[in-house]
Amino acid sequence: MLNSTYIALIPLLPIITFLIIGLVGRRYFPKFSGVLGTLSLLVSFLLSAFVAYQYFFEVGKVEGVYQKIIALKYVWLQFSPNVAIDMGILLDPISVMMIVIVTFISLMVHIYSMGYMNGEPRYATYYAFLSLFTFSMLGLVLSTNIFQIYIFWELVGVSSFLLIGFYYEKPSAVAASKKAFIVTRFADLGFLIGILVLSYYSETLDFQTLIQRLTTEGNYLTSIVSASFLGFSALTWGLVLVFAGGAGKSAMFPFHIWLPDAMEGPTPVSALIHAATMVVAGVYLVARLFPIFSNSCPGALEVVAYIGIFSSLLAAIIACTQTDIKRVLAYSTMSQIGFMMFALGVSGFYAEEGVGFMGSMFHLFTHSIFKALLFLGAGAVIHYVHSNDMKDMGGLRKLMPITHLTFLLACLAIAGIPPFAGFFSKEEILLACWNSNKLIFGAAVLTAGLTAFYMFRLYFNIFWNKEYKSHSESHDAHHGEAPGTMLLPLIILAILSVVAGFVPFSHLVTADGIGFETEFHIGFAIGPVLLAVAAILLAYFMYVKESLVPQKFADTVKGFYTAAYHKFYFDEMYLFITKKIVFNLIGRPAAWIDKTIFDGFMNLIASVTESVSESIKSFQSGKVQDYAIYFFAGTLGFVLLFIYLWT
Amino acid sequence: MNTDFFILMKSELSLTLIIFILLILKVWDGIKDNSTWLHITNFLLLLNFAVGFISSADGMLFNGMFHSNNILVLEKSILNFGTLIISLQAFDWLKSHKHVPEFFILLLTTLLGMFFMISSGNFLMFYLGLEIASIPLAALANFDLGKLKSSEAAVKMILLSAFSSCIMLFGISLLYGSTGTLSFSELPGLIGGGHLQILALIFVFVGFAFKLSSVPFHLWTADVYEGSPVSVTSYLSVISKAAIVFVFISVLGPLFLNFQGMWYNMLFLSIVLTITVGNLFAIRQDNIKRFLAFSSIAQAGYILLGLSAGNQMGTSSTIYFLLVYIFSNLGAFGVIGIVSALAKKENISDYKGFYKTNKLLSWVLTISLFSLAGIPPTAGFFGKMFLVTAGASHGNYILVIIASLNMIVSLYYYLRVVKAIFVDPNDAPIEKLNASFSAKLGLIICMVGVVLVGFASCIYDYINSLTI
Amino acid sequence: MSASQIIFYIIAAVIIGGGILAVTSRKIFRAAIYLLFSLLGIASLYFYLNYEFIAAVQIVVYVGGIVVLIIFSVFLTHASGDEMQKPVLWRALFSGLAAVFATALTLLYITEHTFIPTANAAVAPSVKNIGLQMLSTTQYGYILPFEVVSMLLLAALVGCIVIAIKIKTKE
Amino acid sequence: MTNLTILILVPLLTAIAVLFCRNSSQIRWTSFIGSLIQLGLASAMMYAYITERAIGNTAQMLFQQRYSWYSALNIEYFIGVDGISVVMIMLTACVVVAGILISWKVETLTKEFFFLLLLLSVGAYGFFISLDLFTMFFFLEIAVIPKFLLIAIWGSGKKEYSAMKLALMLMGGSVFVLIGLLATYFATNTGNGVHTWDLIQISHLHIPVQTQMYIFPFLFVGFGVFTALFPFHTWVPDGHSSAPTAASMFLAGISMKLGGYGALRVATYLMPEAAQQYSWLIVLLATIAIIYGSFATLMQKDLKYMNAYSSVSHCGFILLGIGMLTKTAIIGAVMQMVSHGVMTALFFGAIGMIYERTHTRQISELGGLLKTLPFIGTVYVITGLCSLGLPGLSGFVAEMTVFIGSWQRPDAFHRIATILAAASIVVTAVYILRAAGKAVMGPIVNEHFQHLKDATWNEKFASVLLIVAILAIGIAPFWLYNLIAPDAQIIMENIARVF
Amino acid sequence: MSEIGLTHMLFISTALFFIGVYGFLTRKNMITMLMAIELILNSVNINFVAFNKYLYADKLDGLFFTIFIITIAAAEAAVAIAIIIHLYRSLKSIDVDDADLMKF
Repeated sequence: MLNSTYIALIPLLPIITFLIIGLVGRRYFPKFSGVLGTLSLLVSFLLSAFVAYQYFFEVGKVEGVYQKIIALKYVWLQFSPNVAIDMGILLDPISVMMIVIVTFISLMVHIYSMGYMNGEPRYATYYAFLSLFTFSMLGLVLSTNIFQIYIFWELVGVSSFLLIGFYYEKPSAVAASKKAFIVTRFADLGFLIGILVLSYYSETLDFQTLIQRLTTEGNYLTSIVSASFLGFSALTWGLVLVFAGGAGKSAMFPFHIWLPDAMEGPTPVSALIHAATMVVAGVYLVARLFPIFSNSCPGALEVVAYIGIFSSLLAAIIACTQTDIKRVLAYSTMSQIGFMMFALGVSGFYAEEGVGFMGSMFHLFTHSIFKALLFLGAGAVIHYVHSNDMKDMGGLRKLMPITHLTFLLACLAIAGIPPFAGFFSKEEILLACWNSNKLIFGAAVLTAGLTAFYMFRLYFNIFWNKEYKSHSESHDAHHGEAPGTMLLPLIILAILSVVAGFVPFSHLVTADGIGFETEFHIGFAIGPVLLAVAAILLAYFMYVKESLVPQKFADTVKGFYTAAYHKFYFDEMYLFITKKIVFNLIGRPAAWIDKTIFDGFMNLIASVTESVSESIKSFQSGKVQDYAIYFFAGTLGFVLLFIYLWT
Repeated sequence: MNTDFFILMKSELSLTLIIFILLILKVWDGIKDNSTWLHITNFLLLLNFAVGFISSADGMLFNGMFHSNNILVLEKSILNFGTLIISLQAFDWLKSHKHVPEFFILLLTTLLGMFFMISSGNFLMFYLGLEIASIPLAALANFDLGKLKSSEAAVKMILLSAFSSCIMLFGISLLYGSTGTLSFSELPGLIGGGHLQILALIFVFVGFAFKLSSVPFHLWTADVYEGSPVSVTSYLSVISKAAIVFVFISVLGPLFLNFQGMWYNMLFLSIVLTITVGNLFAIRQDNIKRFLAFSSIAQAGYILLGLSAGNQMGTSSTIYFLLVYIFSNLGAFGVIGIVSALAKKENISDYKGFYKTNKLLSWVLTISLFSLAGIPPTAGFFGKMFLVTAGASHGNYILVIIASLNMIVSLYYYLRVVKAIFVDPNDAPIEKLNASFSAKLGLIICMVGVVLVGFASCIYDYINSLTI
Repeated sequence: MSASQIIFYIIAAVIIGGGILAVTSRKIFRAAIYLLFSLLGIASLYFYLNYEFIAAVQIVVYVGGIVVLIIFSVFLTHASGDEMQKPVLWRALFSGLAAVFATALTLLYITEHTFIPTANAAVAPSVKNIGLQMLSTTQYGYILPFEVVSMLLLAALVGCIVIAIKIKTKE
Repeated sequence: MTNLTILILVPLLTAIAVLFCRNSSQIRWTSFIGSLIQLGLASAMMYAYITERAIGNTAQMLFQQRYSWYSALNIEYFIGVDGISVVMIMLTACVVVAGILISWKVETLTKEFFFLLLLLSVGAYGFFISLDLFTMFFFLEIAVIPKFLLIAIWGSGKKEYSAMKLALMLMGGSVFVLIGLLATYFATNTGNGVHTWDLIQISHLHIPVQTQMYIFPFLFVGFGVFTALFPFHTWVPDGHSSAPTAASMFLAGISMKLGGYGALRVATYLMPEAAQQYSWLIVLLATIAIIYGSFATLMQKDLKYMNAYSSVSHCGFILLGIGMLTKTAIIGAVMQMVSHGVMTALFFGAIGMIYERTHTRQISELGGLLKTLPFIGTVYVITGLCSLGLPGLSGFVAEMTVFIGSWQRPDAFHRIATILAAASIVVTAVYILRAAGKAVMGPIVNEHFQHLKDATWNEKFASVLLIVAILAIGIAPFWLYNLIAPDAQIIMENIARVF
Repeated sequence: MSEIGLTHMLFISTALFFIGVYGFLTRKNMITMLMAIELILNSVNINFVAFNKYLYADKLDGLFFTIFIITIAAAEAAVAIAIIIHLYRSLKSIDVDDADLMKF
């Protein structure tokens, strides 16, 4: 049986590390922090791997079905006998998969950062934040309770905020971190309300109970389905709102605007958070609630699917036009997460119908590996070139051979070239789309082609194209390779990018917990692969040498190109909404009203009192006879008043 | 004549004795030094205050013209006590004055008048007491002989008080005409409530309202307070006012209460006007005596609020409040008196930066003002609370609301003074003042009272046990 | 109309006429004289009511004391021949109207009211009765107010002296 | 520690002791030690309370003491605590210690400053333990004037105006409370027409609904003014921003909670039917305050103003929780009181520390403080995060409890109110991050900032104390929750009687 | 004299009373104001005497009241005149409207 103690250690080790580094490490052993963080994460990773092994191959499966195992559960806040926020650990295929991914990628990033962040004054703080993030992410994926996931959701968000804003002296980094936090916060509002809606009708916050109550016929399901608001059932609302939270974290349209900016953070952070782990939280969330989506509310699932495919395509198009390599990768991430999303959206629940779900999870798995690799590779490049812009690069293949090779492997993986990891997962997704929605399938194939194109555009621009000209004398013109701590993760990840596709995923992670056999249709696979190859070739012709072709191409579709280059003006739209509408039309008037009307009212009372006081001062004229007259008039007034009027 | 006579009239007799002692000493002309005079007087007043603790009894003398009981003795003791404090505080001012014994003869005569007024059994005694309590006061108001303001105050006071007592007298005469008696014990039964009697009643009430400075009969107050010497002002605002209220409680209450509804309405109107107008005027004063005059007008409104309850709680609360009021107002006037006598400054703006030079005096003034504003933990809070509670016991919440809302305004102007003392910058604040021991003693007594009387519920309980 | 009525109306006319002139005459000395007439009229009214003692007091105190005092003070403060300033118009208007109105109102109430005379036998307001009662401590005795008012007179005396001394020392 | 009177006496005696101190060092240390004793006593009291509860003492109020005071008016000195009071007392004790530590450098009129601070805490303790309405009012009013003096004398900016406004508006509030209390008193009848001020007794008496309907608005508005009930909140921005640091901390941390506590303990508990009837209005006003406060905060340029306006918004949650009239929401309201108390005290503390060093509070003039003042910057960020409701810190727990409680009211009106209130957390995030991003992070904008000294030991002590409190609530809210829940249950039962 | 009723007397007193009031309110000279006061007091005296005579002749209450009023009036007048003269010495005017140093 699983031992809860060491399962609990998986998330606890990072938080303990965070506390140690944060409270004492920063001051007393800053240099050692990296090692400490890495070691603790190594242990965490080994434990995860061990748990995964135990779960998948020893204890997880009962009668052919992977069970949801609650390894730990503490009541955190008991609102009523039914409703409670628990803190616990839930093991099921997806959470186990996730802890492995999170700890592994995090470990890689920790190792990598020892080289990348070397010499950084806030080196220890960096590791503290990384640990905090890892803890939050692990807490998120292990949640037993929808509120627990929300709590860690927010913690992940704040870790992301801290890491994006790590270079806090750069205004752009601060702005990006703010943007990331606020946009996701806005989405989280939906999540929160969604939780409230779901929990109100199901009278629970516990995942298992929630899913059980909202998927089986009964009072709970009836009440939530029958309650309607603006024409949609409360269930739809609840799920869509929860999905909104997921969309925020996963940078789905329309909440995607924060992700490209988030690249202001240190590159390893981008690899960890904004490529491999945190951004897939949305996918994870939908997967977590997948039974409800799938069984009780297909409408909400459709929303997921369309949002996913739209975001995916949108991101792919924008990615083709960007020149900042990290931004390209960011859009690529968004696009790939879109894949995962719509894969879920088109998926069924049981057995083979659930191939979309499986494909999504599979893609999540493979994507995290090769996208981390891409980011780390990009990091190595940036580390050397000291620029993010691909225009400053070119011809680096000779200077950084290992980086070059790993990057190439990752590009092939993401482009879906067999036999690299991406090919297999993408294949399952396309299959699922083909089976359920041809429209999405078409868009997905197109996106896949675009993916191959822009990835290789990136690749050629970095490593081929013009010769690299160093801007700085200190650069060793012949040896640009990063230190060993950075290369090691690259190599490990590259190897995994090659082999990860062969994991028999459909036997391990499925929607209903029952494994199934996927068939491999060579005929079905050939189309997308050929498209990808064609896209790569196109990219090769356009970018392998410095040429005017791309410029000409861009000019022919100028309007569209410009729009895409400017990310379809989403930032501007948001800026318009926040600055002009929220700030100018709500905030400013609110502040004005407060100062003028409410405060003014209080001041008015005071000044009215004052002026009344001023206006009646003439009664006190200082003349005795006036006093006597008032006296006498008062007397008469009293007489008349009390004899005739007020008796 | 028997021992009863001495017991029942003990306060009056001791006071008369003191007056004569002072008169004889003056005529003997052996005491040249003002300080000696003051010490002698203070000692005599202390003895006089002690007389209040001699056993007392319920009873009537002179065929009902004079009556006395425990509550009346208590009231007189309160007045004696206040007078003692005023006398202590007057030290710095009187030290250089030419007419110290005369001052006390006049002052004590008015006190005697108040005593007779409080103990009066019929309108004649009441009227006599009232006049004795006001005519010498006008002379006292003129006691800053070199100051024009002082004379003006005296003129305003004597003319208006004569006018008001005339109107009151006319009312009394009509009451006499319609009932045939002047005795307070017989009158209530004979009052039926015809128009003539209402007219008479209003005339009498107006006389009261004048003395109590209730709006619109208050106009003399500010001018007289401002012009009179500080000691006289404090005497006017505290002792004179308290005496009038005591008269009302002990003597006239039953008479007016016969008019039930109308009487309440009259009070209602007076309370609303008095508190509001008093506050409105107080807001914009700069002379601190004038400021306190208006504040005391507003306080009079609260006193009326207590009286309006028309029950035991109202009576007890009013007496209690007056006790507290004596402490707090005399605390304030004590400081003002010291400043006026030593620094010759009487404006609020002069008090700017006062805290820098005179820490203790500032605190005394501040605490007194807080007590007047009804801020805990000072006794003023309890006093005012009980008054408002009593007012509410009648069930008329409109009145309570108006009275309570006015507390905000009153807080404003008290805080204005506090602000001047503590906050406002001033290049030339009042210099460090060296008050006499006796003035300080007076302030200490006031402070002890202000701080402790609120917590000592036994005082209220004692008052409550005496009232009916 | 009987003789006593005629006498009464004459007295009334003197009182009220004297009063009106006393408060309206622009010459202060004349005003004092009109006041004197009015006060004498009141004294005669007391005589008319057979209250000789009070009438005598009225003449002694008012005519012999107060009016003389007033006239002296007029001399002290005023050139007797000067005309006084006209009253302020709005005050005069208001006071006049208010006084007339109030008089009417009061008279209305007086006539409205039914006075019930006592059925007991009358006591003669003779000097002897008055004297006895004034110094008696028993029923209807007025010794207490008599003594008390002496304190007032004493105080008034002291007060006047204090204020007067000032005048002396100043000059 | 079951003699609650000590809670009043300790600060009082400390205050008196301060008067006899000779130099400012003595004054500081006396106050500090006094406040530590307070904290110790409060903790001991909480421990004793929990122990008593654990051994099954189910009395509504523990450690009761009852002495007749003004017997003629049925006024008693009647004190006792339940879970809600206990947590409020703990809050007060923490804030007092922190406030005194933060004021370590007050050099002008040191004696008076600490005296007034301590006097303020006397009022707060007394208010929280009083079970007699009169005594309660007495302590409520005690707390008003020290605030005026603290702001007017030691404040900054347009301090005189602010101090006066604060004093008058709070006085207005207490006047309303006074009227309400009087009416309550006279509405009670314990037999033979005898009235009572005894809160517990009144809760068992049935005041006629019609009467309640008149009384409740007075009580609620009165207490509401203290806790920034819209539209009576306008003293908050000016008052807080002009006050010296410790006074801001006390004001926001303790004084505003008096109102919330009163609105719950007196208005709602004693007038259940009226609370029921007026619930919609309270919810409406609270929601407006939350939304409107947060938007107004968005526009502020001064750190203190920002925090003051955000207090309006955050205190809205207290009133929202009370107005929702569900057990969870009420618990949430109390938790919000504690949470906001600690958090905002720390916030003002941090701002004070920043101001003391940079001499500006304008967000636009600040920048990069994290570089030179890492400790203070971090504190600011932590409180900011608490303010915007980060899990693991107290704000989150409290707000979520309010939301969950509010969501239990199923009709559209309450739903919309809850959603709007919840929407404010986004706006909160915006303004907090804007301020933090500009002032604490970003490049150093002023050369002079390079040479600033980071927090001294006293400031660190204060900050750590409050941060520990924030974390203790944020990470382990159940202890707080369990303390409050039974008493919220009692309040709810009184309300449920009506349904 | 029996034909002359109480009302006649009261008419005189009331008229005199308000004449006095009028005088007090309009006369600008302090001494004449004092004279008006005397008129008012006398009207009250008439009242007392008349009531005593016509209604309550069994006692002498009204009469005694009158005596005391006269006494007090004398004292009052004396003090008032002393004060007025004192004021005159420094103000050099006896116009009551000139004594308005303190106002508002």
